[in-house]
This record gives sequence, C-alpha cells and structure tokens, in this order.
Amino acid sequence: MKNFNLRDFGAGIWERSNRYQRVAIVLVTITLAALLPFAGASFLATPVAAYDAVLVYPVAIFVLMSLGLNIVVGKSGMLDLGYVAFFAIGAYTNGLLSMHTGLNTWEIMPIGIGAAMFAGVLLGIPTLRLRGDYLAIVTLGFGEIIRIVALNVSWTNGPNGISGIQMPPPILGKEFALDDQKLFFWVVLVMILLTIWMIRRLTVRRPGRAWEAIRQDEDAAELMGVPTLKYKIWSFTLGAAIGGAAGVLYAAKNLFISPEMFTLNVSILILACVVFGGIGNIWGVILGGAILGYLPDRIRFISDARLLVFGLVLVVVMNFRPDGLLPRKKREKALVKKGASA
Amino acid sequence: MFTVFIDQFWQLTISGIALGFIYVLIALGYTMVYGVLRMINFANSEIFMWGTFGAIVASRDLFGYNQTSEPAHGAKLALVLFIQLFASMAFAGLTAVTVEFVAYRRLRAKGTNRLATLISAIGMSMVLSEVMRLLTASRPVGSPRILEKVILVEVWGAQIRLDTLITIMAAGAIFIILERFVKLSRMGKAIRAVSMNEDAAKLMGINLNRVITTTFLVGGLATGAAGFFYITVYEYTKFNIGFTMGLAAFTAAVIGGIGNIRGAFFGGVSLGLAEVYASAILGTQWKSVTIFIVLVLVLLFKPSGLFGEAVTQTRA
Amino acid sequence: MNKKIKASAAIVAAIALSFGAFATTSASAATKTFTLAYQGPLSGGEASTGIDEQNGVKYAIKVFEAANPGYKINLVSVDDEGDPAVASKVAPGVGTNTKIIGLIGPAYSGATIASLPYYKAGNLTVISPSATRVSLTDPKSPTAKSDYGRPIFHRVVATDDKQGPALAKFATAGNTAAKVFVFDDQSSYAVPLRGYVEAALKNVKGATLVGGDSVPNTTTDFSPTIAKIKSAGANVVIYTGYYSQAAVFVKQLRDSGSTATFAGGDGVFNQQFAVLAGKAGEGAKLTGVAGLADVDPKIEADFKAKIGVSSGVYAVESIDAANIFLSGIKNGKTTRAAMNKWVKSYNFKGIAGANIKFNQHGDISEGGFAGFLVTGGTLVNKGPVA
Amino acid sequence: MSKVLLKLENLTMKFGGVTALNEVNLEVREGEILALIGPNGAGKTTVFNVITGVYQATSGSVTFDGHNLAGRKRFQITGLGVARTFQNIRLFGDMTTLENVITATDVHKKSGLVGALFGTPRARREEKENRAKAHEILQFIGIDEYADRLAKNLPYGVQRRLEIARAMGTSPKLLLLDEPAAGFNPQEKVELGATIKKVRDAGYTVLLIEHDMSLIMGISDRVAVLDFGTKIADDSPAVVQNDPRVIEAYLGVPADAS
Repeated sequence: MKNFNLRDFGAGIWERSNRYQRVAIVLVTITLAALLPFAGASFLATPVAAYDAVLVYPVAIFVLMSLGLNIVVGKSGMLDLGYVAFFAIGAYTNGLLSMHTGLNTWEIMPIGIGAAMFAGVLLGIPTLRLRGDYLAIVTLGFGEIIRIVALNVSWTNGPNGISGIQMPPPILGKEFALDDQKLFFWVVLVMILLTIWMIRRLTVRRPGRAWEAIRQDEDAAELMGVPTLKYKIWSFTLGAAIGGAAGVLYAAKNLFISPEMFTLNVSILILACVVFGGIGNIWGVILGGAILGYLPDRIRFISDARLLVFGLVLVVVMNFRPDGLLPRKKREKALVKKGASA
Repeated sequence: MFTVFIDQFWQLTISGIALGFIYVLIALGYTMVYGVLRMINFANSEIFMWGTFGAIVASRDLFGYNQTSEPAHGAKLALVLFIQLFASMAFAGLTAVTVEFVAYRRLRAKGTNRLATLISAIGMSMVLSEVMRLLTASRPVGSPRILEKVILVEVWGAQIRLDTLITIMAAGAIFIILERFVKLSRMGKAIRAVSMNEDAAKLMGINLNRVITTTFLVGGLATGAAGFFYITVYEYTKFNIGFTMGLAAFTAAVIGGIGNIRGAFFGGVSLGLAEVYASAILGTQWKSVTIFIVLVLVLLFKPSGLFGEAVTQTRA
Repeated sequence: MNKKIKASAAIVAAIALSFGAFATTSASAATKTFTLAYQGPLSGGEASTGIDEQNGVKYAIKVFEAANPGYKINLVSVDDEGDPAVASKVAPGVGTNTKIIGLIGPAYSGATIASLPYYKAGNLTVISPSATRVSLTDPKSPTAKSDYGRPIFHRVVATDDKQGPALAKFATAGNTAAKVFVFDDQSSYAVPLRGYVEAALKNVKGATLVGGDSVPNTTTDFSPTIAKIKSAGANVVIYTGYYSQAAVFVKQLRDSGSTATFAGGDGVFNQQFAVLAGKAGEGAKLTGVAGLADVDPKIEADFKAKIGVSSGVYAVESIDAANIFLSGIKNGKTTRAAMNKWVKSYNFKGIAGANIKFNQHGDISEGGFAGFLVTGGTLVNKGPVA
Repeated sequence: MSKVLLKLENLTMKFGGVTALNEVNLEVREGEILALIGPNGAGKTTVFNVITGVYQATSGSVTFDGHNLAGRKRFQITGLGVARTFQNIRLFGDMTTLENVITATDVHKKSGLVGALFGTPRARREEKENRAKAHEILQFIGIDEYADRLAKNLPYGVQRRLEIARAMGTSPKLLLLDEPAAGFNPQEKVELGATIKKVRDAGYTVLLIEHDMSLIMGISDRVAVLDFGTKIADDSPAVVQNDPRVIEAYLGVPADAS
C-alpha cells in the first residue's frame, strides 16, 4: 500500500487489458458518468442547489472548460489567465443570436465555436510570441476587455445582460425541462466525450508532440523544425473553441447572461481545476473540474466560510500534491513493458 | 472629448502621479518577489488589503479616533501618521511572511512546478480576503480623518493638497530607501545575487530561505506602506479592494519589466497617469481597457517590459 | 509519517470535510411547520444587503411565532451571492422543493431574472423587497418575454422608473439653474436608474444635464470624474450607485473644494453613507423609502432586542414581504397555488402604514419615494417626493 | 572538389557594442567534417546561432544549398536541411527517446492537425514512417535499446547521443554539432568520433564545434579557427595545428615568444 498510486493503478489496468476489455472499461465508465444525475439522493446530494443543475453547471461545464484550458496550459505550457473571454464570447454569441435570429442552440453552436476560435487567432497572432508571465497578463487583460466591452456597449444590453435565451430544441423527441436537467447533463457529457476523443487523437500524433516539445523547450522545438507559433496558435484556438462551446451551452442552460458572470474569477477557477486535478493529464483535469465545480455547492452547509474552506483546500492540496491529484503520466514503465512484448 | 483633458490637465497629472506612487509601492511587492522567485505573488493584493486595515486599527483602536473625530494637528498628527504607517507595514509585512511560509516554502523546497505555486498563492489570497470579509461582515470600513486635506497652493488650476504632497514625497522616500537597501545592504546584495542566479548564490553560502523570507518581508513592507497612503488619501477600505489595486499594480510592474525595481517605479507612475488620462478622455469605464491595450503595445515592442531583461531561453 | 501517507491523509481530510454531515431540519409533529425561503446575497461582496434583509424576515417570523403558538416557520436561506450565475444554480433546487411555499426575495434584479424561469415552472410565489428593475413587472419591455415575472413575481418596493423622476426632482429642488452631472457605477442597478434620472431631468424646469460618467464600482480614485464635474461647471451631482462608493466620492468632491449639491438614490440611502462620509456627507440629498427606525422607533427597539443588531436596508420591505406570506399561512394557504392566490388578493396595511395591494403585474399600487437630507450625520426625512 | 553546401560571407554579428563575429567567411563542402575551433568566447556558438536563425546577422549573408537564410524562421531553416545539437543538452525530457526523434522527423511530414484529428490515411502512414525512421536512426546511433525511456532519465552519454539522433531525425543535409563530446572520458570520445565518421559516411555533412584536439584531429577533414569573432585559420588539421596564430590564440602568447 505504501506505494499505491491511483494514476499508476489506473494506467496499469489499462495496459494489461486487451482490446475488448478496453472497450468494456470505456463503456462502463461512460455509463457510470451518464448515471450520475440519478445519484441525487445519495451522499452526493447538494444541500441547497439542485443536484442535477449543479451537475450541469458548474460540474460538467467546468470539466469541459478545464479540458479546453488544459490544451493551452497543460499540453503546450502557455499560461492563459483570460480563458473566460472565450467562454463569454460563446455565451454572448448564443445570447445575441437567440435574441435577434430564430436560430436554435445547435445551430448557434458552430457559430459560437467559430467566433471563439476567431477571437483566439486574433489574440494569438500578436501575443503568443510572449512568454510565461507576460503572456499571462496579456491574456488576463484580454479577458477583462471582453467583459468591459460587454458591460459598456449597448448591443449587449450592458450590465442588464441578455435574458430570454431559448432553451435548446428537443433531442430525439425528448424536451429540455427546467426542473429536470438530466438531458442537459447528457448533452454536455457528449461534448466532454467528443473533447476527450479529440484531445487523445491529437496528443498521440504530430500536434501532441509539437505541443509537448514547445512546453518543454520552445527554442529547441523550433530548431528541431516545429513551427512553434503555428502550433501555439492552434493550441490556443482549440482551447478557445472548447471555451466557446462551453459558453454556448452555459447560455442555453442559464437562459440569462450578464457581464458579471464573466469575471477574472472564472479564469482563475478553471486554471485551479486544471492544476488541482493534475495538469496535462486528461483524467486529472476532469477530476479537478468535477471536484472544484462541485465542492462549493456541497459545502454550502458551512455557508459563510465556504470560500475560506475552498481556499484552504487549494493551499493544502497544492502543498501536498503539487502535481495535482492525478499527475501527468510518466509513461516510461508502461511503454517499456509494451515494447518488450511487441 | 478632450476638453476635460485639456481643461484639467495639471490637476489630472497631479492626481495621476499621486495614484501612481501608490501603485509603485504595491508593484514593488510584486517585483521583489518576482525577481527572486520568478513567480507572480498572487496574494500580494491581499497583503495590500491587510495593510490598509493596519492603518485603521492603529488610528481607531490605538488612538481612539472615530468617524466624527477632528483631524489631528502638530506633533500628534505626525505621531499618529507615523504609527499608522508602521502598523500598515507591520500588518502587511507579517501577512507577506505568512504567505511565503504557508503557500510558497514547502513547494519551493520540493522544487516543483510553477503553476502549483501559483494556485497555492491564489488559494492563500482567497483565504486572506475571506478571513477579512468574515471579520468585517462584508461591510466597507471607513477610516477616521487624521490628516486635514488642506489645499496648499493652486498652480495652473491644479490644486496641490497636503495629502497628495505627503503621499508623493513619503512614498518617494520609501521607494528610495528600499531601492538603496536592495542596492547597498548586505541582505540586499544577497537578494540580487539570488535573483540573478539562484544556484550560484547557494554555492556562495547565501541562506536561501532567509533571503526569500526577507524579500517577501521587504515587498510586504512596501505594499503595506501603499496601504497606509491609500487609507490616508481615500479613508476607506473593504475586504475586496485588493483585487483592483493589485491588478493595476501588477500591470504596472509588468509594463516596467517585472523583477526590475526601477521598472516598478516607472510602470507605477505611468500607469497612474494613463488611468487618469484615459478616464478623462474616454470615460472612466474604459480605463482598464486602455491600460491593457497600452500593456499589449508595450509588450509587443518590448516583450519583457520597458526595463526588463530579455527572457529568450536560447543562450546555447 | 511517510510522505505519501501524509499527502493522502490531507486529501482524505479535505474530502471528509466536503462530504461531512450537513444539517437538515426535521419538523416536529406537535406543531404545524411551514417552510418559507429567503433569497439574496448571504455571502460574498454583497452579503451585507442580504443579511440585513434576512434579519428583517427572521424578525417577522419571530413576531409571528410569538403571536401564534402552534406555528413553526422554517426559513430556508438561499444564498445567491447577488450573482445571477449563482442564482441559476440554486434556483432549480428551490423551485422543485415543494415544501417551500413562498419566497422572500430575490434581493437583486439580475438574480431575480436568472431565477424566474425555475420559479415559474414550480409556481412558487416570490415577493422581492428590493429588486427594482422595471422590466420585471413591465409586459411591454423589450425583454418582457423573459423578465416579466407574472404571475409569480411581486415586489413591495417601488421601481427605478418611479425613483428616477423623484431623484431628479429632489436633487434639483430649490436650484433654479441646476447644472446636473449624473454618473453611475456600471452596475445593472445604477445604469438604468441613471437613464431614468437623465430622462426625468428634461422635465425639471431650469435643470440642464451638463455631463456624466460611468465609474466601475471598484474605483476609489474619483479624480477624473471630479475633473469632469469641474470642467462642466456642474452645481448638482447625482450618483446612482451604492453608498460605500458614494461616501468615498463625496469626500473627494468636498476635498477638491467643490460645493455642488450631492444627491443619490436608494443605493446611497443608507445610514452607513452618513457614517462613512462624515462631514463631507452633510447636506447630501438622497431618495429612498423610510427605514424601520424612521417608521417606528418602537419596532426598531424590538427588532434590536429580538435579532441582536439594528435593522438595516430594506428592513421594512423585508418584514412586509414576510408578513404577506405569514398571514397567508395563518389563513390556511399552505400550498403554492393557494399562496399565489392569497398574495394576488392581498390588501392590508404594511408596517409603514400604507396599504399593500399588488396590481396585475405584481407591483404595489401605493408607495413612493421620500427625500432625505443628511443632517448632523443622520438621514432626515423631508417627506415624500411627488 | 565537391559542391559548397553552406557559405558564410562577411558575416558580422554585433550585440550592442560587442562584436561577436567580425566579417567571417566560411565554406562547408558537401560530405566533409569541418571542425570549428577557438578559445572560449571566440564566437563559435554564435556562428551556429546565426546559421540556424536564432540570431539575425548584423551584416553579411548565410547561403545554404542555394538558399539565402536571412530572415527565414528557425523551423524553415531546419526544413531546408540544417539541424543542430546543443552544447548544454536540451532534450525534451518528459518525452521518450523515440518521441524525441519522431518530433524531429515530423518536419518533412505534410499531415497536420486535421489529419491527426480524423486519422486520415496520410496521417496514419506518416506516423508509421516516422516511427520506422526514428528506430532506424536510433539503431544507427546505437541507442535503440533506450527507445522507450524518458529522455530525462537517460545516462549522460546516451543523452548526448540522443541529441545527435534527434538532429538527424530532421533529415538534414548539414548537421551542426555543438561540443558533442563535452563531459566525455577518452574512451567515450573515441567511440563518438567513430559515430561522427559513420554519420558523415552515411551522407551527412558535419560542422562541428569541439575543444578536444585529439578528437578533431582524428576525424575532421578541415579545421576553421575563430578568435575574438575573426577567422584566423581554415585548412587541413595538420596545417592548422602548426599555425602560429592558432597557437597564439590558444596559448595567449605569440608562438615564437616561447
């Protein structure tokens, strides 16, 4: 037990499984996740907030955003403190198009993602030459600029925000309901699965290697022929796309958005999810997003000291598990085994 | 659009400089720590906030001033202000050292990734601001007026008020003292040695922990002094004021070139001016946007800030 | 202890903390127990408003329970932090919790709009003591489809479009050549109110609007705004934001040597404004609705005895709102549907003396704003501003 | 005489007031091993940095295989066929040995993000080619047994070799080796010398910075000497070894004074 390590334990099971067992593991995991909304009566119940609503936002949407931010911060090592900007762009795209056009959520989704990606490219081209903390402050500024613009121009309704955003149209004949958010949770779950699929695809191939090289030594990477700026912009843009998708979903779930929902705190919280769970490791990041999204609502019984406890948890966990709950995989052991058998 | 700017130019300039000097001192807190650890001390904004409460505790609880008291005069004025300054610096200095101890030390000993430290510091700043929120029941706290805000002279339509003058002069003096400390004292030299090359400094027999604690302390003292001036000028504080001031000061530090003390000075003053000018010309709601655009422009041409060293890793 | 074990222990502790026991209140069979809820900011930066209001609700419940033995009222605290994002998280739970038969709140308009869909779905009647945004009760507003709260939304507070003219009028009273400067704090309360004030100024004889600004509510340095005021030569300055910023501003205004009249709305209308602003606050003109101490010092004394602190903002409104539900319970309206009918037909005197009766949109027909003058550190009622 | 692969003409590099390279002319011919030597601070690594695009030359030109390299991005220069190693090892430590090389082999591949995402036939084929080629190179350098180890956990000597393998991954025509034998014992140096020769014989051209004279004399076809940013000699090893200016530069005294 002394050397028990959840990450290696999980990786070990995976490595030892054959193709069919792996499919089974994936299916069981997805099923368990999909059944989460039915666990509302268990110890998971949230005291004040509606359990199934909490599962959608913050939990699932935080997980989605954490996965997106992880591409930027975890995979390619760029510190982005303005991730909320893309979330806001997605949400406002939904809000504005819902207000002015008859488009529904699923029709708006690609537009929202596109708008966020466009913003990502626009911000990325001039600023991604900057490094480390300089990039951090510039992205932070960008996040604030988006919020302040939304607050001060008339076509976003300023501080009043946009209300009356339409609920998504029924899926497979099933209606979205305000008092039962299971369907919405499953929709976000599908988005999360798509994102995981995308990230896994990319990480094992060229883009993943390029990001990994950039994260570890940007100059060496470029001298080894990696077009660093291009891949950094791709990373930034993909992160933006996921943030934008999360924003569209959030607006559709919330039905009302206003600038005060898109403060720097959101960026910081999502970054905390990424680092807390295990930066660079998809499963860690998912765990981080789920825990940090869920925790504040679970501990509402300590009402006033909630944020204090939240802060303490961050400090304590970071001090004892600086690489997060499920750290980045150290693939060596697993690979050696595989290489030996091959 | 420009009428206010032209009309009130000198007044705006003086206000901007006074505000800028407060930023300078907070920026020092960021820049000192950054210089040594290469890390953003995210909790510095809350260290500032605790500093402001130091000044209030001193005047209210030590000297029994309240909102309706008459301002102090003569020797008593000097005494109260001095004790307030001391209290602010002590509060902030202690907070800073605590932050270092709780949020940084263990992680640094492990030599771990920077982001863990960043999140640890963010957690710590949440704790600091929440503790103060609970202590003050989320309410704003007013400071008794100690210093009467006499208008000394008017030049070109600009008023030079006593508090403005004191802020500029005293903050300037504190800045110079700290700058000299880092430049000339033994400990200051050790701090600079560590910021240039940690490993080499260790080999030279410098006690790293002591240097880092001192750096946090000195940064905390500067930030605390800023808290005192803030209270003297605005006579108001709240558990959440740290965020805005901290963000502005951090931006100032970056514009100047984070890690560079002279950069913090230049960045702070120019940020104060930029903020006031932008507010006058474009409207106060656009001040942050203007500042960030200026920041991006500066970084595009000088990727490490105006006084910063180049961070290109290629020295192969 | 081994490092790993220590680390795991820390995590276990953190998780144990989060999954630990949480208190649930169970009803005792002997007394009749009913559940109401209060929604507003109980933590976070706006917490003081919510705590003050909730104290009013708690006071009303205490008084009711003392007068009606055999009734026990559970109060569910719904903390939305005054933040629409949080509100939309907590509201679904409240909406589906059918034990709750009435809700006092939400305190803020943004949080109200975010919560409304869930309460409409659950037919939960709400009475807000302080959500003043016009669109909540205006079927003709462009955002009526989502904001209009009928049939469940009610409020015992007058709206921004009533306050705007009152504030414009009161601020410029006695000034035949008022040059007015209006600014807001960028909040969803202050920006629309500024609009109503500016619109109303056109109808005030002799008054001209000479300038304005929009100052983020985290600002403490108002020198650019003051420069604008001086440059515009304004002699009346109206701030539509909240009291703490107002106090900081008015001090700086006076220190700059300006003698312009300072005026503010019910966001500034708070005893704390006078305390924080000190001498600089003297002569400030504020519009608001009389507080509990002003309405009846005896009730205020009783309030302090029962709750332990002085009443705060919107205490009167909170007590009134709670009383509407409590009297419904007394009259056997113990389902959401029955309660909704009761509230719709409610027609009794509130503690301030005026009749409370809701029109079809959920607004009270009576009630308006009074003008207050800060004199000697207190807010002195100068009578209603018609 | 074989064709000139790389040509530096009147190359000058100034940092502020310091002249790191002064009017340097140098030719590297196809298929040779050219050693670039000189005392510390002579500007050797600066030459590498200018060739690979890390620095933009103050004046003068770098022509590689008919292309003027001025103004080209670093990864483009690598794409043209110039690859380098680093004096202070700069591997991607958290990647395996194999992945380090594959990252480099990517440079000539066409498939990008979209291909990777949808697993297009081309992307799959290129992945396979990459893997095969990387193993081939690792075998060639003799470190294939370490293929699945994380680079940061490799023994020092293997890391040095992996630097070369990674550079070879980009299929360069010209290989720039920056002190590849630094920290090696004599036995290791001999082995490395053999490897470098083997690399040259496999068709690569090598430009080498090295301090160890015996290694240089053993393997290089030509030796160029830099001193204070100026080229002071450029000839066969035997000639350079006896050049009085070179001896002076190394010993700090005129050769005839001793």
